[in-house]
This record gives sequence, structure tokens and C-alpha cells, in this order.
Amino acid sequence: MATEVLWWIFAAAIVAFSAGTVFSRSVLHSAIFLIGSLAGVGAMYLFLTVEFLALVQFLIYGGAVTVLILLALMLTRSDARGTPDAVNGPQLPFALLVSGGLMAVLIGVAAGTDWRPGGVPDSPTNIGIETISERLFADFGAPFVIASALLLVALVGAIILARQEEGE
Amino acid sequence: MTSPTTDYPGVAALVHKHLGKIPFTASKHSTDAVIHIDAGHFLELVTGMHDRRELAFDYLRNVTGIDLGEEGLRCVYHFYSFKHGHAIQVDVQTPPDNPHIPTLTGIYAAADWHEREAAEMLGLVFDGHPNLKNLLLDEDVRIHPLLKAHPLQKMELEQGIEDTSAGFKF
Amino acid sequence: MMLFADALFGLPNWIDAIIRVVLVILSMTLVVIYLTYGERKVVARFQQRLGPTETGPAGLIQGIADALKLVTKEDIRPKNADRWVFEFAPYATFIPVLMMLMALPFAEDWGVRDLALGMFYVFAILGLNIVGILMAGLGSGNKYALLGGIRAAAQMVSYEIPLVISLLCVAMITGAEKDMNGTGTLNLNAITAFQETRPYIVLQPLAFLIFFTAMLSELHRAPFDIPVAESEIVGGCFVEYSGIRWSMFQLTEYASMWGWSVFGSVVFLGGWAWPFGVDAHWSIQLGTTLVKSFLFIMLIFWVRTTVPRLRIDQLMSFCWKVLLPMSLVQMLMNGFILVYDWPQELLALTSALGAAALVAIIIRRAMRRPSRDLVGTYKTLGAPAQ
Amino acid sequence: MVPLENYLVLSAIVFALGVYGVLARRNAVLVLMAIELMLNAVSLNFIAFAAYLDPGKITGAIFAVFIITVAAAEVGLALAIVIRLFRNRATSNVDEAAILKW
Amino acid sequence: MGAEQAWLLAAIPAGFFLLLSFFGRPMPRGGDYFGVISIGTSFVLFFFVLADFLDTPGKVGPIVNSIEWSNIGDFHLRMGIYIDPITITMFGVVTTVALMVNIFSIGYMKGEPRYYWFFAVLQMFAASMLMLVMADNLLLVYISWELVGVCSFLLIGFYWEKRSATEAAKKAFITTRVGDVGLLIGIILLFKATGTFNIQEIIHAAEAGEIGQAYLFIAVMAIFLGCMGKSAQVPFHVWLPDAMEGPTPVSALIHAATMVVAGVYLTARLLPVFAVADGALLVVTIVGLTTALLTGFMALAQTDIKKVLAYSTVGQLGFMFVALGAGNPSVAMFHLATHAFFKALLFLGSGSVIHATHHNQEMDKLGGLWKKMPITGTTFFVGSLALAGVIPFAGFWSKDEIFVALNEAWGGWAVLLLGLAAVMTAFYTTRLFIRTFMGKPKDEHVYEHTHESGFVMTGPLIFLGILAAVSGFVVFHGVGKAIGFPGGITEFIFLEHHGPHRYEMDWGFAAGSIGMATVGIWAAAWMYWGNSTRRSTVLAEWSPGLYDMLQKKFYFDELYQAAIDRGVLGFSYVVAWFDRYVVNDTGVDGSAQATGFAGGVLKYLQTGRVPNYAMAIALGVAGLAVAGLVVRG
Amino acid sequence: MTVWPEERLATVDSFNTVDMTINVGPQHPATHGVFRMVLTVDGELVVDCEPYIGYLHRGLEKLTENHDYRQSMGWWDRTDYLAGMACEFAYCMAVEKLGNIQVPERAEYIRVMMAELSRLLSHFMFFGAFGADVGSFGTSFVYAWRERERIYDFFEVVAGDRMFPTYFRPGGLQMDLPEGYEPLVRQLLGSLEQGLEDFDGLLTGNEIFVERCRNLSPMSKERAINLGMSGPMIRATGLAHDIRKAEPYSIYPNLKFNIPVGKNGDVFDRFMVRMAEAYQSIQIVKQCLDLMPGGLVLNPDLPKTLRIEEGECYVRTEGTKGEYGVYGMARGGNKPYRMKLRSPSFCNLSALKEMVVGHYVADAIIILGSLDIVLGEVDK
Repeated sequence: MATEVLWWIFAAAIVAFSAGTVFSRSVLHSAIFLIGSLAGVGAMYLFLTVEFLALVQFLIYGGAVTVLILLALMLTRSDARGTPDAVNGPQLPFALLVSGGLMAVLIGVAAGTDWRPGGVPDSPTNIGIETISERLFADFGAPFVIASALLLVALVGAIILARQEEGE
Repeated sequence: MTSPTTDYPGVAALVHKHLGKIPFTASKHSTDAVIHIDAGHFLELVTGMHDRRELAFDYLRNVTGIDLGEEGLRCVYHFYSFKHGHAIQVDVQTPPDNPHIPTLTGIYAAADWHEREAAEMLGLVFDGHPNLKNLLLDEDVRIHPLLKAHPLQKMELEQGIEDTSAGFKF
Repeated sequence: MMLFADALFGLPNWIDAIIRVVLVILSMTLVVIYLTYGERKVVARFQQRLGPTETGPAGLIQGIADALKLVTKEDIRPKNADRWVFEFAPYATFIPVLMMLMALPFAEDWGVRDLALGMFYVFAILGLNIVGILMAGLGSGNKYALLGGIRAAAQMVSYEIPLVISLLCVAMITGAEKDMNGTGTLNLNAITAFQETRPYIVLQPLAFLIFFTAMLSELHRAPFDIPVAESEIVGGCFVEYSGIRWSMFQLTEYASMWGWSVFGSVVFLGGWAWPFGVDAHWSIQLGTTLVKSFLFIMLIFWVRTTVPRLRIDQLMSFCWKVLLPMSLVQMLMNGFILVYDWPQELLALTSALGAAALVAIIIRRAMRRPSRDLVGTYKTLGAPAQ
Repeated sequence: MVPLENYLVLSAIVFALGVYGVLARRNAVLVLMAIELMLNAVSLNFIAFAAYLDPGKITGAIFAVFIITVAAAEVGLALAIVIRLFRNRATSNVDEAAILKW
Repeated sequence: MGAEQAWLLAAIPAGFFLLLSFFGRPMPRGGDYFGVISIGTSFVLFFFVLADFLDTPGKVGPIVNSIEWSNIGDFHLRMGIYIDPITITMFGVVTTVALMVNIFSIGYMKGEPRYYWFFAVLQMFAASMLMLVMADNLLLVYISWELVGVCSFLLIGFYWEKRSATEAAKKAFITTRVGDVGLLIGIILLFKATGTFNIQEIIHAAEAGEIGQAYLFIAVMAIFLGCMGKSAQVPFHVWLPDAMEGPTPVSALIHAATMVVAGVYLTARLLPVFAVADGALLVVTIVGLTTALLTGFMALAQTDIKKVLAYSTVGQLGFMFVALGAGNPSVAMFHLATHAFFKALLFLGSGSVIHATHHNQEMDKLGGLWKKMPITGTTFFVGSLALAGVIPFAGFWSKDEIFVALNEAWGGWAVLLLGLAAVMTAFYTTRLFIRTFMGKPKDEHVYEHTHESGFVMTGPLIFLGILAAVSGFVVFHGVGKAIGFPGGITEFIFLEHHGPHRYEMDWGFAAGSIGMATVGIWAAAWMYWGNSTRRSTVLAEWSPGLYDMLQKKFYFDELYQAAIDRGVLGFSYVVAWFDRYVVNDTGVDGSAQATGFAGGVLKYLQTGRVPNYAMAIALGVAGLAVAGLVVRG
Repeated sequence: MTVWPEERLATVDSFNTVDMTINVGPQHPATHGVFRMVLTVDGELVVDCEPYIGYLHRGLEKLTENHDYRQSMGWWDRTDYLAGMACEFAYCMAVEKLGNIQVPERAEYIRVMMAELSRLLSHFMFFGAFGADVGSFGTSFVYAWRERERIYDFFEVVAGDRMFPTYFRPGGLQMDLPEGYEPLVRQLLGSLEQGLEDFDGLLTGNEIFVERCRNLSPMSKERAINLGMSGPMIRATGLAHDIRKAEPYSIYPNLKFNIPVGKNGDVFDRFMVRMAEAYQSIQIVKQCLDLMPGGLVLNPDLPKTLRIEEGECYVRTEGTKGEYGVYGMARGGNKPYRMKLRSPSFCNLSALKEMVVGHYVADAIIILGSLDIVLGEVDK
């Protein structure tokens, strides 16, 4: 019971933070709401008993991604309070339509699908770090290496992109 | 202060030897030889003094503006040569109503602030100076405090801070 | 789910948790107050001064007085600051530190929670610490704060990498312990217990050096204090804060210093287990941990009083060109030795060689400095050598 | 206990919010944040599936790991692009970067 | 090694590409020797493949070797090689010319910036070209097709410091892309109809009549669009002359001998499918004829050596398409091979001239170079004769074959048109040779500093010169048999489709051919011998109008020069012209307004703003999701 | 006439949005007084620097024109307030040149001794403050203060005042040295030498310090001369120029000392030159003690009120920061007609922009510190 109540609280927080992220006038506030939302999703991972991924979520998103975003905010110094036309006016109705439609479809699918013949278990099964590591290093070795190469390439690419060029 | 003569003392003789075409007079005071020249020939003289190897006045040590009352403003330059170790003073006298002197910033980077100071303190105008604005005083203050005519508290009077009579009493 | 410790005093689980949290918070407050006092005293001694003497015997209640003063000061918020961000920033920095303290084993079974992924938890949570500082930098509406925020972000993100790798090295060698069958552990209590006979600093001196350096950087302590550099950007992110919010930052700084020190002593210095063993009385274990952590803090103070500050590019190049390669080397060496099951002495040997290399790199750079002949030849009236 | 559908609905909502953010906001950094929201919704979905339907193989959780990795790389690159954009055009609004029209 | 391992031919240059591109810069001399080693190995391997192929017991036929590429559900994508005579021919051409060009480049490119990179890309080009010709499925063909396009892009824009070079590279890439889109559509259409990418299976399916006639025609035309783009057929020919901005060896290898014939190759490869589709071969013929004629006129006007050769290349490609349109791939391949040899020779010769005269490629400043550069001059002379179709050089035999085949297929009108093109070929070739090598030097300064190139450059010239002189003889049964082909070269190629074909000399056509060459050469010699312009002015004095028309090349040149100069923009002028004189004059104003209105509406779709595109994508996704939900119920 | 702000604003061209301007000062820990520079930074890089001075402007020259010659002493004390006696020295010499006043020899020796001790005061201040600029947490500062306190204690013994003693007079000194001063000074010199050794160990022995300073904003001789630099700044560029040797004044010709020179003119050389100079100052003071003659310390022939008829002079001394020059002009009466100060800090500071642009913000602070400015004499 306690778990469910907590779950609903976190779910509400995630939705609220996400809404704050996309609706907030100030980009800075958006970034901070985003952190809340990401942390909430991390907590969701805990509910799903994947502690490892929850911590990875904190480390990568909390420690790196949001920091990068805030850093970019600082460097581009968009007005912290946001500009009055921060919303793309002409696209707004379409955006609402599309996101609303997508949400309706997804919820419809989620609710209306029989996910597994024979029924879905009530509660999540525990996923230990050992299982993850075995799967990751045994079966997904090649993608793992490729992902690391991707990170390296992204690193170099980002450096080259953001580098101050001569005479600039 | 001795009066200007045409027998050039000390370093002034050297300057006359090499830049004799430029009309100037010379004198000597307790520390340096002095060259007196008008603003029109000043830049030519300084260029020569800077460029001629025998003179090589490569160092501008000081610029002083003096308000000589009805004689007008005078600007006193002190030069030094690191190469030869000699120093000289150049007096540029401007007429009372026309305090224009060519700037030396093109030759000596050091002249920048000195000239700005002289300009704000005495109202000298250095023609060609790239950035002739107030240095020590506020940017929007339009007084020349070192003019003899400037009362000691004029600025305060203008700003309405104090309305006692101007000047100290000794 | 996470591993929970046995309930203290046989109380229900949630009451037990509350008791433990309150205890940790209280002791943290006390430690912080006396750390500020201690720092002033220690630094004063380093600088041939006396430090606080007036308030209380030998100035002992100076910290409390300071705290009182700060709490009662006016809380000022600049007009063009972003209100919520500005006001929430101190708490955003403080919460991760508090959460970290929840996972530290001060003695066997003397921590709030004993987590299976404890080590990972600690540095994952501390990664969130930056967010608060960035919020302060962005929300203050001050250019110094902004610069400080940018510097802090760049610095902390960079130094997190060698830090994590140096900790990974330790996590790797736990796999070589008895009963582990080649799979390491991230549980801090387990790691501590493994060090009963010898602390991991013996096996991993290089990793320890890297950890200590990166830790200084994460804490913004000299010589890596460029985000708060007093002489350049006047305190960086904290420039606009005053009163209770500023004291919150101060609290965070010292609490995280303490937390890091405990963490470091647990991971590298054997925590509560060495040298008195896992069976010692809890008070001895607690004392051991605290002494080790204060030694750490002493070291931090010492470094702070003696070295000048690095420049941002020097800081970055030190991280990316020295610390990161060295930490990767350490990890690779560990990997080889562990995979081929070579004896642990080799771990100690190779790591010591690496540490020697790191020190040698720094010393070689120091020796490259221009000779002091200039001063030497002018000390007397003799003719200069030039 | 919490059924699987709850997670799916939650992630659908977050995803839809992310879509809205991408489409309706002008600031490039904000668009990026909205993309992060979408990615998170997706990985939440993956993990929920892994935990409920696929506990033996947990392919979903592994996918989440890769999603996080790719997100990190993507953010790094995208922010570099934003900074470049800002340097070149003094704006970080996506709809002012209309150079594609040439 | 056997022919099954022919993939090594492509793999070795690819490996050397990686080596050179990563480590080439620090290598001594930029690692150019690796280029020669790599292509040389392929060249040697080619003979092994050939020998193995000929030794295959039983019959001369295709060798297939394929591996599983990927599985998507029930669909198994296989990737493999398919070796048949046509592939073998291409192997021979590509490896020979590439080897020669590599050797030549060592001399030509010496001291250039990014020297190593040039060789690296050459290797990549060789690898992808070889892969293209041995691929057994259209998907692999498409990949290699794009890869050679990329290499061409890189090499045209090799001097990217020059704006014109980058513009030319972009132009080439974009123009060919238009065709490539067609190719992709065609491949997809064929795949949809047959369920496979495998070329042989598609051919079987087409021949078995499994594909509807109209559908097949559209698919074939789409693929032919790709071939036109790659082979620079009208109206896509605009990119090739501009592509001469690249280094001359590149022009020789890519834009004369190999890549541009990829279109010919693919058409030849799929010719059975073309043959099934009614009317497809007529289209091919018409395109080929148009190209041959138009570019013949254009070549008359050029003063830049390489531009003349470029137009000539386009024209000769038109010849090949004509041969294909006549349904005779063996002749097309034969001309392809001989053309590759003598055109590579001509380009390398012009490269030698350019190199010797310090990057002067204007005919107006050259002249009398034969004395200064005897080897280059002689080999160039041989190449020119081959191009002009003078008996007994290689070009004569292959061209003659084309005329015979064309006559059989479409009759006399086509032969006459093509004959006109052949006359012009002879004319401009002679003009080129005379103005460059004969007569008196026009620019003394340039002439003074000219010198013969080193052996590393003249060696390939001599080798190719010999090939250009004698390779035509393989057409004879005896010669073909003597060098190891059972039944001579024509019998060797496309054995199973057209049966034994023994070459017979058709003396009537031969005489006509010789006559055409003579007329062209004589006319050019009359006009340009002794570099006097007096003769050309005779015509002008006699009939200014006609002369003006000749000088302006029947005004085609204006039109096409504009298209060349301004690329796509110029093309829109043509459209505007069409709109003004055809649409308006015939009074169909309504359609113009409709077009304008549609354009006005549609232009808002292309805003250039990322959010709008994102919105479009999102709308599409949402629509798909809804549709999926509806379909699923 | 002068260009006023409105006209200047009109010439400001487009504002670059990428760069950020930050105000360093006038209340900033690293500006050594009320100095302000507006740095335009691109990230951490300084792309433009605009120094603003005048916050401490007291109208020194105007005041001097309106005061008796002796009354002005106190004003001049407060120009280089880190080394008051050196300023008094120059002012007194100017008045003496104008009025042709003789100074007793003992007074000259004492003057030189006090001036050199002032130089040590100033240099110690530099070492301490510079260490703080580089980021050493107060330690160097406290070390410097310890030594400075000792010198101040001695000043207090001699003149009754620590910072602004007003000890010199035109024509001599206010009073003679106290009894038993010699062992006091020798002990002081010993401890100063020890203090210098401490600094050597603390700063020049520190890898980070050296890395921060070396090759930072190097300057060529020619450029330094053209920019009007003087003192340690110009000696760091390798030019062995010292007014005490080049245009000797007072009893400096009788004393032996060397001129320390650097090589590159970078920040590290500036530091090292000052360090070496401090050692030389100690040697000079020792010689003064050895050669100290007896006799009066004030010219007994002076009138109660100094009246100078006509005169002009430009007196330059090697001040603690460089060439401390005083241009004096008398036209009768008990007040000078014009008294102009050529302050070394002013001239060195005018080159700040050129030195700072292109460096990091942190380096800008260090470069400013290496100029060793004193706002009292910059702002007059």
C-alpha cells in the first residue's frame, strides 16, 4: 500500500515537473524542472527494482547531462527570464494536436493491449546488477563497444564543433 | 629660469646640430636643458628627436601642462634617451586662445594617459589623440581644475554639495 | 532491493531510520561548526597567527557564535536574481551531501543504510551537487556568479571522470578478495571489512593520489578553488548570498568535505576495520574512522595554506592530460593483474610505480622552473653573474 | 502493487509532453530538454517491459543503458551545435536558424 | 586463387585506403608506392581471376559467390559477387587504367598538398568501382554506385581551396544525385515486383514476364535515369565538363575510363530487362544519339584541352548507349574497353602537357609541342587517331561494330546521325591535336618552359598507347583465340544471350567509317593547319550568316554553355524559355497560373526552419500511429 | 576641446552579444585599492580591457599650488602610501633644487637609508599581495605583513609615525636618528633577509606559482620603453636602467649596488627582479650604516618661510615602483607655481590594456598584480 501511494506521488511529481519543463517561460526554470523530472524517473527505476539504472540515471543525467544543459544556458545566456515569444506561435495548435493525439494513441494502446498471453505479473521482478552486467558484457558486448566508440566520436565532434576557431 | 638664448646649452646643442632646420630657442634650468618651440614645429622636432640615431630620444617620461595666465597654456615634455643616457625638456607654448598641440601618441604609446590628464586638467587639446576623454575626473565633469582661474571648490559649487565661499583662507 | 542494516536497538525499521538520520544530521552540524573553527585555527598556525581566541576558552565557541550571527543576518536577494532559483540553490547543493552521508559506514553497522551499491551511490549522488552550484551561478543575476558557475561546471564534470575511475580501481580489486569469486562488490561495509589486514592505499597508492586530487577539485579547495576564487571572481557563485543561505553553502562545503573524507578513509584507508580489526568495539571503530577523516581534512587545510591557485586551462590540462591517463593506466594494470590472477603484491608494486611516476611528473615540471640565479647573484654586493 | 499499465500511461504522458516541447518551443536548449524527456519516457517504458514481461533476458534494461549512453553523446553534440549556432548567429532560437532554406 | 575470391580485388584497395588515409600523411612520399602496390596487386589478381574463369570446366559462365548479409524476418538479404564476361571485361579495364593512372599520378601530383589523400581516395575509388562491377545484387550496386560518386566528389573537389573546384564538385554530386534518386526508385520498384535484389533473378523474372509491361517500363526508365546521370547523358551531361576541375589523372580514371561508364555497365548488365520492356531500347538509343550529336557540336567550340576531351567522352558514352540501344551489349562493352584505353591515354597525355606547361590547358597558348615532348606527342597522336576512328587503331573497330549493330537494329537514319557525330569526333580530335602539338607555338613564354615529362609519366602513356593501337584487333576471331579467349572477344561476352557471333568485316561500313574519319580530319586540317585562322575566315567571308551559326554551333552551345555555367539555375532558364514560348504562345495560360499557384502554396512547405520539419515528421508519426491503431482495430 | 561622453557614445559601433563585460573593481579584492577595469571577456578570455582610474583623486597638484612648501609635505607622503619616505625624498629634492638649498651630508645618508627601507616596505607589500593574487590563501600576505611591521616599528622609533612620517624637510630632516639606532637597524636587516628567504621558499619554490607566472605577458625592451614603463617593470625586460645609477642623485654615487635585470619581461621576471632588488636594498642600507657621518641633519640657514623667486626643475628619483619624478616651477612667493608628479604606477598602469588583452581573466588579475600599482600615486 505504502509503495503504491509513494508511486502515485512520484508519478504526479514527474508529470508536474515534465509539464513545468515544457511550459515554463524561463529556460532556467525549465532546466531545473527537467532535473526534477529526471530524478523522478530515476525513482521510478527504483520502483521497478533496477537500482543500478537508477543510480546511472542520477549520475549521467543529474551529474552530466543537466550540467551540460545548464552550462549551455550560461554560455548562450538566453535571457534567464525567457522572452515573451518563447513559444513558437504558429506551431502551437499543431503541437498541441500532435502531442495530444500521440498521448491518446499511446494510452489507448497501453490500456487496450493484452501484453502477454496468460497475464502480466502484478509486480516487477527484481533485476539485479549481476544480471545486467552478465547480459551487457556477454550478449551485448559488441553494442557496448560500439557505444563507447560512439561516445568517443561524440566527444571529438563536440570539441571540434564548439572549438573557437582561429580569428573568430 | 634663464631666458631663452640662441647659444644652445648641453643636449640642446646636440639637437640643434642635427635638427637645425627647425626653429627653436633653448635655455637651461637646474636639471635639464630646455628647448622652446611652438606647436606648429613640435611634431617635426619630436619625430626627429625620436628617429635620429644620434639623438634617439626613445622615452617620454613626463608631460606637464602649466597655466601661465595671460601668456596662455604651456605643455612641458620630458624626454630621455636610453641609448645615450641624455635627457631634455621641451616647452611648447600655446597662444592663450588656441591651446592646440599635436599628439605624440603616434610616436610614444606612453603619451596616451599623460595627454589625457593634461587635457582634462588644463583644457589642452591634443590634435589626433585617439581617445581624448577624462581620465581622473568623472566622465561627465567639464571643469579644468588646474587652471589658475579655477577656484578650489568650483566643482562642489556646481554640484550643489557645498555653498560656502570658494577657496581656502590662509 | 537494497540491503538494509539490522534495526538499531531492536526498534521498528522506520523509527530506527529516523533515529539514525537525526544522529547523523546532529553530528554533521557539530562537526561542521568545529571544522570552521578548526580550519581557522590550523590556517592561523600555518600563517604564524593565533586564530580565534576571544570567544570562549581558546575561542572554542567561535563557530557557534558565527553560526548564530549568520542565521540572524538579513537575508538579501538581489533585485535581478531569479527568485526561486536563487533561493532554492543552497538547498539543492545541501541535499545531495546529506543523502551521501546517509550511506557512509562510520563504524560497522553505524551508518544510516548499508547499500549494496554504496560506492556507486555516493558518487552518483554527489554528481547532483553541481546542480545547486550552477543554480546559484545562474540565478544570482551576477556576472561573477555566472563565471564561477561556468568554471565550477567545467571543473567538476571533468574531475568526476578520474575520480570515478580511481574508485573503480578499488572496486575492481575487491573482486580478488577471498569469498568473492572474482566478482567485486560496491558495498562500502564490505570494502571496509576487506581492508582489515591492509588498507587499499597500500595496494592502490596511485588511485589514492588521483582520488585525493580529484576530491580537492570536487570540493573547490585550493589549489582547485577557481570557481570561488576570491581574488578573481570574488567568491564566484556565492557572491550574492548572505545570512542563512550563505551559511547553508558554508554548511554544505564543510559537510561535503567531511563526507568525502570519511568516504576516502573508508575506501582507501581501511575505514573502521584497520588497524583494529572488524571485531573491535564500536567506539574504537568510530574513533578510527573519525581520526582518519580528520587526517584527511588536515591534509586539505595544509594544501590550502601553501599552494597558489591554478588557472582554468592548467586545471583542465592537468585533469585530461595527467590524471585521466594515469587513472586509466591504473585501471588497465589492475585489469591485467586480476584477470591473470597474479599476486596482490604486484598490484601494490605497479601502483606504487605509477604513483612514483605521477609524483615524478609533477616534480620534473617543478624542477624545470627558471633558475633562481637572478636572485642568488644579487643577494650580496658581488658582481652579478650575467 | 503497481500494474504495468500505470508505467506505460505515465511514460505516454511524459512522452507527449516532450513532443509538445520539441514542437512548440523556440529555444534550442529547451528543445533539447524536451528530447531528453522523450528519451526518458522511452527508457522508462523499456525498463517497465523488462521488469514485467521479460525478467529473464531483461533486454529492455540493456536498451535503457544504451539509451542513456546515446543521450549523453547526443546532448554533448547538440549543445556544441547550439553553442556554435549562438556564436555564429547570436541566437539560440531554432526557428531563426533558417539557413536550410538556401 | 579462384574467381570466387574475386572480392579480394576490391578488398585490397579498400584496405590500402584505410592505411593511407590514416597513416599516409607521415609516410615518406605520402605512401604513393602503396597505391601502386595496391592496384598492382589487383591488376595481377585480375589475371588469376581471368585464368580461373577461362579454366572453369565445361563452359564459360558466371561464377557466383554470395554470403548472407542480413535477415529481416523471412527476408534473407544476400550479398555476393557475380563474375561473368562483362565483369571480367570491366575488371580488366578498371585495373589496367587505374594502375596506369596511379603510376602517372606519382609524377603528376608530386608536391601537391594532400598528396597522400589523393592516393587514398584513388584506392577507395578503385575498391568501390571493382565492387560495383562484381556485385550480384542491386543493393550492393547502389552502395558502390554512391561510393564511386563520393570518390568522384572528393577528387573533383580535391583543390578545395579553389572556389570553382568546390562548385564543380557540388555540381557533379548534385546532378548525379538526381539520377541516383531515379536509380533508387527503380531498384525499389524492381524489388517490389520481384522480391529480390539479385540481378540474375530479376532478369529471369522479367524474361519470364512476371512483371507488368508498364510497370517494368517505368522501373527500367527510372534505373536508366540513374545511368544517364552517372554517364552524363543529355540532359545530365552538364557536370562532366566542370568535373575537369579535378586533377587530370582523376579525369582520366574516373571521368573518362571507369566511373562514367558505370551507367553503360549497369544498362548492359540489365539489358535483358530493357529488352523485355517495350520501347526502353528506343529511349536508350535516342538518348545516346542526342548526346553524341550535341556534345560533338559542343566539343567543336572548346579551347580548353580537357573540356574538349570531356565533351568527347560524353559523346563516346553516347556511342555506347547507342550500341546498347541497338541491343548489342558486347559491342558496347567492346567500345567501352577501347574507349577506356584511348581516352585515358588522351587525358594522361593532356595531363602531361598541362604538367609540362605549368598548368596551362588553353589551346590558344599552346602549339608546336611535339618537338618539345616527342613521347607525349606521339602517344597523343595515337590516341587521337584511335578516337577519330582511323583504321587500324582501336577506336575504328569498335565504332565500326556500333554502326553495324545500329544498322541492324534501327536502320539507316540512326546510322546517318551517328555518322555525323563520328565526323565531328574526327574533326575536333584533329583540331585538338593540331592546335596543341603542331604548328608554331602561340605563346613563346609557355613554349620556352615546356619539357618532356619523366618516365613515371611517359611510361603509362606508352603502355596505354600500345593498347590504344592494338587492342582493337581482339575483335578478330583469330586474335581473340590467340590470346586465350575461346571464340574471340565477342563470343566471350554475353555468350549465353546472343549465341556465337563471329566478327565479320563489313567492308561497306568500314569504307564509310574511313570516309567519315577522313572528312573530319581533312576539314580540321584544312582549317587549322599552320595555326592560321585565314582558312576559317574564308567561310565567314563567303556566308557570314552560316559562319555565325557555325561559330555559335547552331546556338546549342549558347544554351548549353548557360546550363553548364549556371548549373541548375541555367536549367531553370530553359524552363522559363519553354514556359514563355511554348505554353504562353499556344495560349495555355491556365496551366501556367495553376503551376504558379501550386508553387506559391508549396513553397511554404520548404521554410528552411527546423521546427517546421520536426512538425512535419511528428505529424507523420502521429498519423501513422493513428492509422496503425485504426488498422489494428 | 575635450571630447565629451555624448560624442564618444555616438562612435560606439555594434555591440557584440557573445562577449560579456565584467567590472573588476572599484571594490574588488584584487585591484589593490579603488581601481576599476572593465574586462570584456569571451568565456574566460579577455578580449578588451578598459581601465578606469581617478577614484582616489585628491587634487594633489592643485593642493600643492595652494600650500606653503612645507605644508605640502604631508600630501606628497600620501602618494605612494606604501613607501611614504621615498615620496618625501623626491619632493624635498625638488624644492631644494628650486630654492638651491644645501642639505647636510648626514641627512643625505639618513634619507637614502629611509628611502631604501621604504623600498623594502613596498616590495614586501608586492610579494604578499602578489601571492594573494596568484591565489595563495593569505599565507604570503601574512608573511609580508610580519616583515613590514618590523620596518614600521623602526619608522615609529625614528619619526614617531608609522605610515606617513613626514620625516623629511626641505633642507634636511625633521630630527636626527635616536640613540642606539644602529643595532636596531642591523637586527632589522637580518630579519628582513630571513623574510626574503622565506618568500623565496614559499613562492618561487612553488611549481604552481611558477607555472602561473612564467611566460605570462612577456614584453620586449623596445615596447616597454615606448610604453613609458620604468622601474622593475622595465628592468624585467632586460634593460639595466636604474636612475640611481643612470642619473645619480643624493649620495648614491658613493654606494655600491647592482641593478638586477630579467630576461623576458614576463610576470615571473618582474617578481624576481623585485626580489633581487630587495636584497640589494638591504646591502645599501648596510653601507649607509657603515658610512654614516656625523653632523647636523637640517640646513641651519633656512628661513622660517621658504620663498623661492624663480626656478624650474625636473627631479627624478628611482621610486619603489619606478621613476618617481617631480616637475617643479616657482614664480616667487611661498607657494610653488606648479608642482607636477610623474608617478611610476600611473605610467605602468597605462600599459595594462596592452598586457591584459588575450589572456585569461585569472591571468589578468596576476598581470595587474605584477604591475605593483599604488592607487595613491596613480590618482594623485
